[in-house]
Amino acid sequence: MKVLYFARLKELTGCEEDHFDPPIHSIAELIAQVRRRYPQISTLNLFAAVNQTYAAHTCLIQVTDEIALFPQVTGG
Amino acid sequence: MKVLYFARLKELTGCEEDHFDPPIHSIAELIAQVRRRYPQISTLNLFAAVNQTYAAHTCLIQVTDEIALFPQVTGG
Amino acid sequence: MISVQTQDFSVAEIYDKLRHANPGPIGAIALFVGLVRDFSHTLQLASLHIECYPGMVERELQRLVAQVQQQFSDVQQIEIIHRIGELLPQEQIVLVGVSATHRAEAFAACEFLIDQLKTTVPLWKKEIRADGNEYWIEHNTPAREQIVC
Amino acid sequence: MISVQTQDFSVAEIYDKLRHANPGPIGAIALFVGLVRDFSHTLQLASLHIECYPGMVERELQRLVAQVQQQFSDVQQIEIIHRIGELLPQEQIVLVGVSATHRAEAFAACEFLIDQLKTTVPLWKKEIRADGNEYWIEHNTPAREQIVC
Repeated sequence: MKVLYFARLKELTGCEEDHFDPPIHSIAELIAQVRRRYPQISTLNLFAAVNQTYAAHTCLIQVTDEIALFPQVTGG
Repeated sequence: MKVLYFARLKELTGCEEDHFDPPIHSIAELIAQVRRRYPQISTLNLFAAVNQTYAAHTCLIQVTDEIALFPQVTGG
Repeated sequence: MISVQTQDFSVAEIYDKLRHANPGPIGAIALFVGLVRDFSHTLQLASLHIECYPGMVERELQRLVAQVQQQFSDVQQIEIIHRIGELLPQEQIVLVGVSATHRAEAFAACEFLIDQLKTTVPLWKKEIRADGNEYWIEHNTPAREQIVC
Repeated sequence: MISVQTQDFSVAEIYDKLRHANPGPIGAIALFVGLVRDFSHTLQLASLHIECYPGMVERELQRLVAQVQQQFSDVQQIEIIHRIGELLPQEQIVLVGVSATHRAEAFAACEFLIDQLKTTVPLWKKEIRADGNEYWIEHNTPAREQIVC
């Protein structure tokens, strides 16, 4: 399962595209795995998008989805 | 005593500068005389300025003051 | 900083003034421009005549600027231009521009200035219709009954 | 209507677009520009790095525009530009412009757009200091904990 990282999450993990073995059913499960792999992101509040739309942590996901994780946005 | 008129008050009275015989002690007294002279302005709500500053109808006036009367402002 | 004028104005020029006056702490610029609406299909507006009380109009605008500088400590620079004379549909009437450190104060000060301008600055508008009839605009907002001496 | 770009933008050009798109009923134009603050005397800011999520950034901006067009019926035209990449102090970051029939809606829509942009559109800022240290900006406004799927 492919996951995109942005901003500080990309910097702390050192990659902009990451891969996890299925099955991963929800954003919450995915985030748990990401946090296990990268303990250095423990202080980072994470937001998720599925197919370029904001997704709650309870949102179910499939391998064909475009999944992205990132910290609080700070544009403007 | 010299009085300046602006906008619709100037149009209805037909003059931009008017004169009244002293003694006139307050804006209220002045407005009463203006309304007697020009019955056609009866529907017009009047505002006053003394020396280019808004003045209440109770404001006392002198012949040396620059006195102006005008309707509600509508700029912007 | 303030101007009451018959000629048109350039938004680009005023924006550049706001941007480059004391630029260090400026993080936000809010601009408002009022235009002559063109409802020619219904109202047949031929032009707008704008009159002012010379002298007092500048004093009231300066008083407004001073009030904003006191009330909004975040504000850096203020520009106000108001046109007088005959204006055609779609022409620019008024510009209010504010630069500030943060956006909330830039918006608040800009909106405060145009709201106050419309209720206290001695300017008056008359609509001239295509049929030759003329109508003074009666009020922008509910008229204020009492103003302290 | 919306653009996410590395190159700078011209406020004059965008103002002209707002003014001349469907000009008939337009009586008010509100513009907001955000700039890189230059606190070089204290913070030694060398530059600002702005990153986006390509694709989603445009989708979120379009969603915002659609939301404003639905909520503010008076609004005629909306322009949003946000820059990405490396920006120097005093450079322009973002522009939000709205044309409307009346001023209250122009201001309200403009402020709503920039407030929403700062809390929902996938853009991130990092400060690069003169000493080489880098700091991601943590949040513009209190972080939202929950977003509906």
